[in-house]
Amino acid sequence: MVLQAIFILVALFTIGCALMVVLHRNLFISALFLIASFFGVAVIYVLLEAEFIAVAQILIYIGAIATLIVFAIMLSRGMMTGRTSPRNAQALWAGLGSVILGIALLYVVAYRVQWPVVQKDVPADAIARLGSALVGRYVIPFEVASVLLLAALIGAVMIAREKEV
Amino acid sequence: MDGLLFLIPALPFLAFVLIVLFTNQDQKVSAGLTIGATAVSWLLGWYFAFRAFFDPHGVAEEPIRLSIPWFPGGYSIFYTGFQVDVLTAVMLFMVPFLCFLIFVYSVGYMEGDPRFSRFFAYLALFATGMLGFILADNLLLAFIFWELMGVCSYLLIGFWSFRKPGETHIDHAQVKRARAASIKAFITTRVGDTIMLAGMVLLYAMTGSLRWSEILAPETLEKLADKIVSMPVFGVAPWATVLAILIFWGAIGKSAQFPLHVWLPDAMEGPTPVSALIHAATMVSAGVYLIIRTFPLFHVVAEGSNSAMWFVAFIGTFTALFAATIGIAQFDIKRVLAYSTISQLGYMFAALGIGAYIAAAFHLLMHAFFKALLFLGSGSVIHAMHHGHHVSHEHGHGHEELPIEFNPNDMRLMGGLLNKMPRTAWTFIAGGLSLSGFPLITAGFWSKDEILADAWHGGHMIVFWTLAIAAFVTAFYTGRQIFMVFFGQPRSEAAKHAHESPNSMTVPLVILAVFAIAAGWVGIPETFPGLGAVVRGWFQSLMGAQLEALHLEHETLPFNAAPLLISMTMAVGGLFVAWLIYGRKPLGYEDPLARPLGGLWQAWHNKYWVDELYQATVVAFAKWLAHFLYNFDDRWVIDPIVDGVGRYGRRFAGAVRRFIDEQIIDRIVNGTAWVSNVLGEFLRQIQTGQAQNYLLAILITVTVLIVLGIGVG
Amino acid sequence: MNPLDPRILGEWWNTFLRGLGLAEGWIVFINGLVVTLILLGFGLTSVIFLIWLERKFAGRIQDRLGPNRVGPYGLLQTVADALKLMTKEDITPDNAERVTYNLAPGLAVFAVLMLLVVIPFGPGLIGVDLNIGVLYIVAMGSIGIMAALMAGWASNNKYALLGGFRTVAQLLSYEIPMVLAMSVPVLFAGTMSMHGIVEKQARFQWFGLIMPAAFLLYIISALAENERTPFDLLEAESEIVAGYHIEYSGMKFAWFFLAFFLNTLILSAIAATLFLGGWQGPFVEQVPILGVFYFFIKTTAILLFFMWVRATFPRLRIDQMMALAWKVLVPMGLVLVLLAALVVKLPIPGLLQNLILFVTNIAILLFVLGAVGRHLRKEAERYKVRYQVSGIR
Amino acid sequence: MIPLSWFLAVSAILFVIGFFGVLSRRNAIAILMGIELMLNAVNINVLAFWRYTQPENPAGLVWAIIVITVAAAEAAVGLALFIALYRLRTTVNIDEVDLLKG
Repeated sequence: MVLQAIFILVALFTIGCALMVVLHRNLFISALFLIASFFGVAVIYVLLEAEFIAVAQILIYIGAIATLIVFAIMLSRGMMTGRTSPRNAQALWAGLGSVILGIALLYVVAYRVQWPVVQKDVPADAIARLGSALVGRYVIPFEVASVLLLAALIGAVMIAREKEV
Repeated sequence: MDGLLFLIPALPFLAFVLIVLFTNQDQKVSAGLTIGATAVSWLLGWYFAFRAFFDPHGVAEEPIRLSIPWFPGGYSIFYTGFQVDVLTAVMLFMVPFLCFLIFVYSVGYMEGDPRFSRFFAYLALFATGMLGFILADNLLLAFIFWELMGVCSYLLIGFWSFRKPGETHIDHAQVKRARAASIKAFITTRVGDTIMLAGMVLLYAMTGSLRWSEILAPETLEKLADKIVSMPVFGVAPWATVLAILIFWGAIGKSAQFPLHVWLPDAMEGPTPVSALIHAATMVSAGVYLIIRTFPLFHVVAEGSNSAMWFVAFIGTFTALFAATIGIAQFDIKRVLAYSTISQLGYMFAALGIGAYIAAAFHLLMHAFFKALLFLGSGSVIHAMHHGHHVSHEHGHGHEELPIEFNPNDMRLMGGLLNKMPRTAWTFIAGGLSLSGFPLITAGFWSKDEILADAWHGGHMIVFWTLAIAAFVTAFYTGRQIFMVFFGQPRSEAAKHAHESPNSMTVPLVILAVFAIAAGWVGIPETFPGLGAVVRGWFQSLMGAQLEALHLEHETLPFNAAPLLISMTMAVGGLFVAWLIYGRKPLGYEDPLARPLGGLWQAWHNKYWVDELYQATVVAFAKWLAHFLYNFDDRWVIDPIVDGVGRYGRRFAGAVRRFIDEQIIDRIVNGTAWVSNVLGEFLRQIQTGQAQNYLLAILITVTVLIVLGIGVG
Repeated sequence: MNPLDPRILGEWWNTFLRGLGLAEGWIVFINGLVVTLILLGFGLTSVIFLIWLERKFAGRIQDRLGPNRVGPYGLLQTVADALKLMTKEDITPDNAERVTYNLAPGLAVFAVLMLLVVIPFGPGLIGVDLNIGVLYIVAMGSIGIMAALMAGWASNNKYALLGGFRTVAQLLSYEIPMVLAMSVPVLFAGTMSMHGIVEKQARFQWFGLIMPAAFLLYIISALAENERTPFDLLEAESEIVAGYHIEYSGMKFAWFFLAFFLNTLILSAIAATLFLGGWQGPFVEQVPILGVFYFFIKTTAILLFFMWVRATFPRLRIDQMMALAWKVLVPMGLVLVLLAALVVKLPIPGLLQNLILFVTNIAILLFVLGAVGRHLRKEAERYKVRYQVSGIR
Repeated sequence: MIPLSWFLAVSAILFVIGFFGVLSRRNAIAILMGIELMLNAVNINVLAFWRYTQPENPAGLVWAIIVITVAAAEAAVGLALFIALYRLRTTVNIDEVDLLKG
């Protein structure tokens, strides 16, 4: 019961923050709500007993991605004066479509599918298993991801670098 | 040793990486890297190939494999890797060997080009693609390497698509042509590849696997043959047929079959070694290889209702004759060969279409040898013409007056080169004889005869006679080419000053000439009188092992003199007629056939106007569509509607002003305008260049699909 | 149970609660609350002492007396300062983004306070023994960056914004060597649990002694993470006035101040835990309560070292700061991690492993110091030439 | 035990919200934020299925980590692009940069 109550609170918090992210006019505030929403998602991960991912979420999403986003917002600061609308012409249609899609998805999730759920505990050595899986069975995806990161690192530096005059 | 399988494609790739990253500055090291890596791949390849040759049944039943888990997909893990069975071994005998020879040849041919290193980097990358493709043990990996070849082809066709300052050997027009040709090649083959990708996705959806050993297993094929799909327009067909035809489209694009053949002749803008390697011997035959590889999928549906085989046979036969006739009326030495390649690939598809698996593989192999030889020979000729042109200019022979513009590829300006460059000439003639199927001694004769015999034996008379006529035409244009280039008198200063090419170019020619003649002897049928007893159909029994492993029946054809004699007559007759027209008397700058044949000649010379047709239809349609959508509201719909309605409304209002309130009319007019405006705006959304609009379309589509899904199921 | 084990207190407390007839869920809840309160109380009060210590210590180094008026030895000086700050006017600039502006100081303190939970003060004395403790520390550390960014942006002041930028650049850059340094003990101990790491350092196998290079790496990056001298150019008065908290005054400024000193304390505690054996020491097995004592001794030693550095060194230039992180510390950290991973996998007895690690660490340290020294000498030479040319000596 | 469908519902809602952000915002950075929300939703889904079907198999965790990695790479490159774009055009509004030629 307590868990369920916590889940509902966290879920509402997360969804509310996410809504503010897409609705708020001020981009900086949007980004702050994004961080809050990331935090909520991290708590959801904890509720799923994936503590490692939760901490990784905080470390990477809040510590790195959100910081980068805020940084980028500050660097393109002229954009936030609010002279123009933050939304484009199709926002209404997009909203309508999103709502319908959301309702359809919720309907499917709630009524249409019987997921094969098993009642099992997360093994105590889940993180150790994750570690050996990353360098064992999933070593190729892991390596590909690291190459991707390297490429992104170099690419980002090259793109954002100011041309030497 | 099996673990080293991956090295065969990996070594050239390593060479590519090293050249691009490090040795780009040093031409010698770059060429050395590529050639060295290919040489090692060649040795490794032959090791595996000969293992298969010595134990064909064992290897066919239990291919040499190297497989690793690639990525987990749902409930299973997608394995990928390389394998060598008999079919791969046959290709593995040919591909790295040809690569090696042609790379050596390129050292001489490309000498002095400022992008020498880059050329070798691309070649190495291409070798990776081709070797990986033939070794791949599943369709997805094969497709990746297939696309890699496509990229290399694009890069190499457009190799001279820009000119560095101070480069003299290419002119502006050539640069433009190279650009257009590379884009054309890329886009045309993409059409086939996209259809093939669809086939691949469907295949995966149907079978849950893409490994050859699993999708070609008899039980899987049975399942595919039994399941029926009904489609709009095309009607009802088994899944196997649908998948086979979809995959065949990939081969049509890659092997330049009608209607996607248009890119290959233009691809001759690339350097000649590229034409030899990619656009004659290996990449274009990859399409044939793919169909040979997936042959059980084509073959599984019962004969009679098998429209996949019928389709393959039709395309192949039609292309064989179609391209051969165009070849008669070309003047560019390489274009003749290009059309000949298309035609010969058509032969192979025709063979596959009538079920002649072994004959197709045999012709594929032989064709690779003699066509590579012909291209390299033509490269040597062009090289010589280039130098001759240069020399004649330098020595003040000055401006000769030619009725046509100078072009080193133009056969009308050649002639009499036999004495100037004997090695090139004799090897070229050997290749030409092989191509035209000169009886008994040449490789081309044996492989072509095999196809014709199969067609005769199987009772496919239309196929047989079309191919026989194509054989005659082939012999004719080959003879025409040989007589125009090497015999008679030189018809330009350049031809007078031509001289033999360096050793690095002629040695590969000689080696290839040996293969172009002698390689065919391995496939002399066992039943052939006299000779057959010596060879005992070695190649046939080799491939037979592969067929048995695929659970397909394979029979030794009884000897039949009729197709043999027809084939011999066609070959010798074609050459003889060519001699009558082109060899007997000195030639001018106009083709002796052009006048008597008139319109037909024009049709051939202009390639049946297929290019123009595409320009007028496909390309124009695409442009028109773009224009249409852009202009839709502004010009054609809204303005007339608004104007018309407005005019009508005003007249109407003038007539009945007293009776009807002006407001209503105004509203109708405005409302109509508004409706058309909204409509126009909406239609304009289709092509706005803004990703968000497209995403909205995706959102709506997905939503509709999900809602429909809820409603239906 | 050993009467000198601090855990006995917990046992007693739990029996007491059960005696009151509470449900198990409530006991967990109350325990959580109590632990939180204890940690909060400890953190906040120790800061008061810490500020006094810092001022006194700096005073002594600089041959002054330091605070000596309020209370005995000036002990109540900090309390007086806190009272002053609380009663000062709380100013919010007109064009500031109010919500963010007010949230930032809270977030700064929050990020630091969260860390107290995983610090093992003694055997069994730990808020929560997370099995991913070290990763948790790193993750929480990254929240502090957001606080600085928010403060810098919301103040609507160009110096504050610049300070915010500098903070992000510095903290992000030094987070990487810090994580690398922290992963060396993690690799060696084979666990990310703080308690587990301490337990692996029994019998003076302190990781700081085995791997001095990693320890030094951690200390340097901790200095930077804490925005302490010589890395305090984020609030360099002479350049950007006071960095991201320029507009803050009164209580909100006090929050930043609090976060700063709390961070110092916690970074020292983490250093003591990861590298100096935490509560390990002689006779801890017999008298577990001694562990708390050892832990505080070690923490205080590191604290004093930090203060010593602050009182002694001038600050770096921003380019020097970045260069140090990316060109020296990150490569060094990578090498150290690789080294530790290799040695751990060597099939040799533990003592030999320690020896190899020690020797190689010293070698790496010497090499790095040598390289940096050579570079600096060259740079100094260049400057000398330049000044001679321009006539300045 | 919290029912699986609750997690899926939260994930679905988060995904739709993120998608709405992607579709409706003009600012490229805001679009990126929408994408991040969508990726988070995906991760919730992945982890929920991991927890409720195969908690002993680390595949779900691996997948989640790779999603996070990709998100980080994407954010870095995306933001670098936007900064370059801002420098070039002084705008990061996506509907003002619909030309292929600069």
